Amino acid sequence: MKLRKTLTLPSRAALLGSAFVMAGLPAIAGGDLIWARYGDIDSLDPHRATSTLSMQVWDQIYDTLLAFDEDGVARPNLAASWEVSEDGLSYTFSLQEGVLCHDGSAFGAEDVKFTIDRAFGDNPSLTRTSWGPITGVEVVDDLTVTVTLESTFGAFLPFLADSFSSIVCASNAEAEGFGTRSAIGTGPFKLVSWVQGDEVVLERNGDYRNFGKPVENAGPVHLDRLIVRTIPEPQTRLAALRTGEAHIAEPPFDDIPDILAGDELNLVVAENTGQNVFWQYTVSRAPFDDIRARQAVAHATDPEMAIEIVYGGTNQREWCPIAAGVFGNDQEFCAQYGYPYDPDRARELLAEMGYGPGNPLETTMYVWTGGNRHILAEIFQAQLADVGIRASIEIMDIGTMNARVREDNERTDTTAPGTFNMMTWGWYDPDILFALWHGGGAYAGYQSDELDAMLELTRELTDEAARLEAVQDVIRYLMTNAIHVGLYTPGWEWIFALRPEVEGFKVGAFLHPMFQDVRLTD
Amino acid sequence: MSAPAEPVAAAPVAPRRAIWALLRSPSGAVGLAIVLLLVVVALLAPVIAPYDPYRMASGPRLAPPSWDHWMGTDQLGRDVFSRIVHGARLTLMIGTIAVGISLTAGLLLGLVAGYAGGWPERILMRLVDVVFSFTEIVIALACLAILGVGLINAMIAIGIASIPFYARITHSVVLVEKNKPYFEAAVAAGASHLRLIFLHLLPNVIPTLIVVGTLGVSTAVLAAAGLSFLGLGAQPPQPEWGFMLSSSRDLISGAPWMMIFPGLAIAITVLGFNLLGDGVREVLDPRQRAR
Amino acid sequence: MLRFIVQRLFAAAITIWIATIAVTLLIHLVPGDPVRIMYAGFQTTEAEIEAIRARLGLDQPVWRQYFMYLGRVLQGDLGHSIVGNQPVLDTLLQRFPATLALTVSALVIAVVVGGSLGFFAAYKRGTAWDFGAMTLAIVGVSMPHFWLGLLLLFLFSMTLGWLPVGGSGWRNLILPALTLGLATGAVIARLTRSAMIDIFDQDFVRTAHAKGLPKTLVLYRHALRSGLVPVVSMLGLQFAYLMGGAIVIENVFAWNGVGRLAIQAVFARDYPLIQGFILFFATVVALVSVVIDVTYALLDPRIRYGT
Amino acid sequence: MSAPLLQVRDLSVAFGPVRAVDGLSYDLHAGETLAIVGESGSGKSVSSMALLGLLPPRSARIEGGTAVFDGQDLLRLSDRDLRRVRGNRIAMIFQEPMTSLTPVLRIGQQLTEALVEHRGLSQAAARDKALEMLRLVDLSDPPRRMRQFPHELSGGMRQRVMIAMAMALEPDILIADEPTTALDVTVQAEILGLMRDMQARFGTAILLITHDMGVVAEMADRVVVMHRGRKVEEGPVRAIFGSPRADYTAALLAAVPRLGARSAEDGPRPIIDQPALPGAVVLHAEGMSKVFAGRGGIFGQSGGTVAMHDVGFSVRAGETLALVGESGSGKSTSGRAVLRLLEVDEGRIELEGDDMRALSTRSLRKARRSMQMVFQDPFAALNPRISIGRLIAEPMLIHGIARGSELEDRVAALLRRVGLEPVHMKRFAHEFSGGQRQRICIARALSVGPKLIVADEPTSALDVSVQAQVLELMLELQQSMGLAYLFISHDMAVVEEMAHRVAVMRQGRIVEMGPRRAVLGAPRHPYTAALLAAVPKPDPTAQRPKLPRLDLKDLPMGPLAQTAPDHWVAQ
Repeated sequence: MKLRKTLTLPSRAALLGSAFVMAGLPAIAGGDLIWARYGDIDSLDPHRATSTLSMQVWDQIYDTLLAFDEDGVARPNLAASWEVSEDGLSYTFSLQEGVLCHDGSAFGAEDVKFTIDRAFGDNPSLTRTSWGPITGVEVVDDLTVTVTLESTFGAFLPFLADSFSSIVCASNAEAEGFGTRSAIGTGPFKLVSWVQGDEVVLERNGDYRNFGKPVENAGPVHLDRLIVRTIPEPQTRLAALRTGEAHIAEPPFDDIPDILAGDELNLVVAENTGQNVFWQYTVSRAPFDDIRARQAVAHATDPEMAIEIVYGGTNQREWCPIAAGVFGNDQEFCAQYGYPYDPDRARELLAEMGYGPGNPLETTMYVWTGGNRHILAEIFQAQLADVGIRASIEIMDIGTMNARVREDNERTDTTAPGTFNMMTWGWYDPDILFALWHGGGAYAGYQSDELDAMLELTRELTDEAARLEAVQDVIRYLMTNAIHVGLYTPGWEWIFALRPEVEGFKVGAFLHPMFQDVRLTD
Repeated sequence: MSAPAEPVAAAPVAPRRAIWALLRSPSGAVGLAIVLLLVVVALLAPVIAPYDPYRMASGPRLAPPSWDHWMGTDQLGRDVFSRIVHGARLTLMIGTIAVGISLTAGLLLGLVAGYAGGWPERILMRLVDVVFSFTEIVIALACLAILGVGLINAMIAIGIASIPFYARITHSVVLVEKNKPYFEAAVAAGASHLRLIFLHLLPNVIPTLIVVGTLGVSTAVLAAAGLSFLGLGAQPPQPEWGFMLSSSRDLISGAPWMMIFPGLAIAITVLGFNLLGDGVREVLDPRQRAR
Repeated sequence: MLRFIVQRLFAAAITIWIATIAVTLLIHLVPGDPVRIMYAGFQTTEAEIEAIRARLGLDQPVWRQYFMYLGRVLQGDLGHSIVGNQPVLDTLLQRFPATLALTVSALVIAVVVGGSLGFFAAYKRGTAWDFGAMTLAIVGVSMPHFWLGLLLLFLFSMTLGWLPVGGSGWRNLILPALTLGLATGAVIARLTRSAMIDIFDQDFVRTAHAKGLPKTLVLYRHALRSGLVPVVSMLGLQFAYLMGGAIVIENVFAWNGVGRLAIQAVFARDYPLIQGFILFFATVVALVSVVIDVTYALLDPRIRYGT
Repeated sequence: MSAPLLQVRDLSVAFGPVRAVDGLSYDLHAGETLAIVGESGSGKSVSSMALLGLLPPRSARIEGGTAVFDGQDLLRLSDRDLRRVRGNRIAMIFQEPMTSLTPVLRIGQQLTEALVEHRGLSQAAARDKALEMLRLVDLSDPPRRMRQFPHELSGGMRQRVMIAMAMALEPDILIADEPTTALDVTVQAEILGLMRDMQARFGTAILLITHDMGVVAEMADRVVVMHRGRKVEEGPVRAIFGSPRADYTAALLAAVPRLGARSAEDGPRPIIDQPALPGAVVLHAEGMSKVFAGRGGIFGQSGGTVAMHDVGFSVRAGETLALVGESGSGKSTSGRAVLRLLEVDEGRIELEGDDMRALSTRSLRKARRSMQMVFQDPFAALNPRISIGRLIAEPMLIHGIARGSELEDRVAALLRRVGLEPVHMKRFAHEFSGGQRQRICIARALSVGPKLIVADEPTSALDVSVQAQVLELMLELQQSMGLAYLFISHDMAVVEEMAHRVAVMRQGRIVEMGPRRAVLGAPRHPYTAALLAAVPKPDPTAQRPKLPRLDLKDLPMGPLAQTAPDHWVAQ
């Protein structure tokens, strides 16, 4: 479509950026770049939050053992190389030499051990399960560390490329106020200050070296400082962008057409974000304990139309339970089990269940606040009404939503109709499905031994082909049973508007913004 | 919030005379007109509204005010005018429910405390004062933190939140009335507690509460709009004015009409009740009229 | 006088004390299991939830929980927030200066604008001036201040581009302070007017006139001085309302004070933060009203030299 | 006689459509005291306010006339010029000393500012002058007074300050608007005396506005009598009192109770042929004490004021016991205590033999049938939102005396009994005049056929002419129904007219109690004597005896002792 063409896609942006560098066009090194976002980070501690907002800042402060390349494949990074034991139960990483933590201490095996031990400590990481069945970390020498697993774990290496596995330098143990006032890593930027709700100020890490990130610049960043500022109001962000109070910001969706219509701002729209927005239901009680009700909702709603209205073609329909760019995602494969917009089919299903114009199906739709999702919800609400599903909307914070969905599934003491929700997850690997559905999963939702077995398989298999098959089995199961119905991707914070003087900004796979190549021209 | 701490209305005013007096006072007349208009609009909403307030694509999306859409359309092409017209119902509901709750509870509290006197009064009113000093909005927030968001919850929250206000006013009036000889005369006549409270105190408290209640509606409407604006009140697709305002924020520059009209609606409604309240006070309180 | 101050402080203490009870009850009024609502999220196991429950002492009987809470509060520990698990008091203190700056500057605007408008109207009582001023005031009272905020934003930032659209720093303070100040100013104008009219009707003003003093002298020395007493006495309450209004206004202008924090907390059902906020708010309001009561006592000899 | 200092001609003032003053004319000569008398609403105050342009702006309008003072018409003067006259050449003092001084300014400043303004004195000079004036109005320790705030002074002291303030500039005219109405009789005497001294010292002409014939007789050289905004009569004081020409004046004077008029009689004037004579004891009270807690609240009690200390008395059927005393003497407290409208700390109260304090709330309510109360302010005493028919019926309903049509008839009868029309039943209190309201209150009290009526200053809110009628009604009722009255009043003359026996109270104690004739005729207690001496006589010929200087410190305030049959005096 027209829109796509005019977009500066990440890869091309990179080329563009580098082209300038090579041509040596006037580009002053240094300067402060202000990045305006709708919300603040929750914590500087990669074990204490799961929000994209937080992760994107961790990326700048910390580094990871592995790193995703442009296609989202995990490559060596802080870990120059590694060996896997025959049984696939122990990984031995040899680390890069001469890397320094922000406090000047040398980065090494101790830091890796510190990080992993911490993740499994008495106040464990929120994403502990995703680390895998780790049983021990062993420092072989300064630059060699061995991690042993209880069982083989296919998603182990990808995880080590994700922000959740950010390496936290051991020196943080002494540092006071880790996570709020201090954060020592090996990333391209050092923490200067964090004023909660207002801004995070980062400064150039002169000792930084890049090994695996898909950027041109292997050394320290060109910028002097990176200021990540919170500006909740889209209009305010846009105005800030236009007046130069900010260099990069997520624009209001309704203004995207204008921006594309050749005004000075540039757009970067991330792809392969791993973000998945999907229908999910309270399967523990009526009406959604009946697959027909779940299918009816899926058939009654038209994501294509909705996202076109709300996001103007900056994202696309996603058929799969795991988003584009993630291992195992295959639109053709998923589509055959999917639920295309078909209100008549929906009405049939409802009729079979005994619902009709006379007695509509009453339920409630939970939606995560922000990102114009409430408009999306209103569209779906209207479409559902057409087929005789009366859904009231409750908009809430994502944390609350997670809790409420789980609560609804666990509650047995009520006769109130079950709810359904427009759930949102961004992940780098199909392992998310294990977190979401194994033994009921994060939401104590749908549970069956058959599914559990399939999910366990996706974890244990390490051979790509075999794993792909297992993953597709899970996908088929989830979709035919209408447990996890994909809607669209990406879903949030994937559009970046740039001032013209910003060059070399790129967003890697799974929504990792990278500033290594960024320069401010005048 | 300004309200008469001292009781209004020295002498009773016959209903018919009251209406006339009200219509003669400029604020009263205008206020009454606005409030009546609001009521009419609310009652006849389906008749007045040219479109279904919920139907999408009643027109093009984000169309500026035009002959077809007097107040333009929103992101989903819904007719803003129709939504505002239907919003009047919600607004009226908010006003009555919230004030209903706080007025009844506050009245009883104030009456009992004021009449009982002694330590029950002291403790009760001290408590009320304390809660009062938290201010409505914070109490409302606390309530919503418990009840969860939603328009009905917001109404309840606001109702609860302003109980102390009404309790204090009732109490202050009761104190004044209680020390008037007529009350003592009734005691001397051997009147029972109930008789004293409901025949002698209550009628003399009512006028003040009519005034405060009218003004209270405006406060309630404002508060509810505020909560909805913050996203704690009305939920989509309810055409609640405060909520419409909040969803207009992203479009201030692109579609200002989405911000201007709901705001106007709230302002005019609140103004109406404020004026009416002032008017009623003038009518009921000769001292005020002298000014 | 000293006795007066002691009394007010005592009253403030009671207020705060009751607030502590209120916030402890708050968490128990929540339907469902607060711990689950707050902590049961991604990948939390039953064991962890029970651990949290124990850590928060939520497995104890209510009265013990209260005293545990009170004990912690007295040591200045308001617990840790759920989102990002940070010390609540630190967070509040970090955000408070912004709110204070906003409310104080708004109060100044409100008193200057509202006070003079009200005084002027009272002085011109019954004239077109009075009518005009009061019309202005009642319109001001009736405007939703968040709407006023949006209008100002639209005018000064979007259209004229004179002022920044949000963030920190004094230039960003102008609009929110103006919004809040004008809204409150309208209320103060009405209060001041009626207070001053009461004063003008007093015998002693007549006496002053009968002495043949120049109008201005009567106005400022006799009337205004006495009028200040009731006006100042209202400020305590007005400040509380300003603090309340700030909650909304901060969200309109993305002004980074405790108000925005509070709303985020309510959305995230971050109960420790909500509890902390209410307690903090009550404390600030209580203390401020003590200060204001004392000032107005200083203005009023009947209290200053009262027995 | 020299040319008049102030010449008022055809002065007319209107409030909206109402003419408050209608074509008033009079002269005021140097050094004389001209009294303008009239009942409420006669326009006496308005007329004088008009002179100095102190009428409430906008609401009042001067419709015509002139007021020539020293060659210029005050009514036509510009604000600036009028200001030069105000306070400077013509000073004014008001009725309410409590509210007439600015509460937030020190006495000193309020005294000096006019001096600085008009005389252009230096602060120091003004201060000296102020001190001198305070000495003249003999306030103790002037320097301290200068530093004090109004609320630290008593009413009498404040009025002295007002006078000092007014006289400081040695004005030609002093307008005194009801200068002593708000004060106790003894203080009033002092203030009147002070005004005379001042006049003598500075030769000031005084324009005295008052409703009190006693004050007029004592102070005035000439009198202007006003009624409904018009001057009905003018003349030298003796002429007015001696041979009033206008009927209104005559009626007014006739209505004024004169202390000593009945000094020869034992009881009140008989209204009916066979008045009921005092019978059995209805009320007996002894050792009543009450301490009012100071401002309390959560913060516990603090201090406290003694309202009653060991007060005891008894009243017989058909008898009136008068409790007299100045404000704060505890007379009202005693009255309300008797009715158990407030709980006494200790003491015994018996109504027809049974102990009132022992009664439960329920049986107390029943007992209230036999004791009723009549209040000082009849308007406030009637619930504004209940028709007077229902108000009068209420006690009977409560005590189940009558219902339905019978109730209706009784109410009608009661109304007639007190001289009102049954058709008034449907009306509300605000539709009646002060006198009528008091009649309604009395009817209400009578409705349950009480034995005892406590009347707390029943007429002090009424004009003298009305007062006379109400008093007569009360006498008539007592004599025909054998009611026992506990009559609370500050007005000695009224007491003399009503009472059989008198109890004089001071600071919560009874200092003297005995037969009215004995107590008023030959007081045994110095305080009683002082009270009586202080009462102004409505008779210009009478020479006021020199006020006995009371030494308040060693007044005998001890327990009562019988000094003559049934005559008790504090030791």
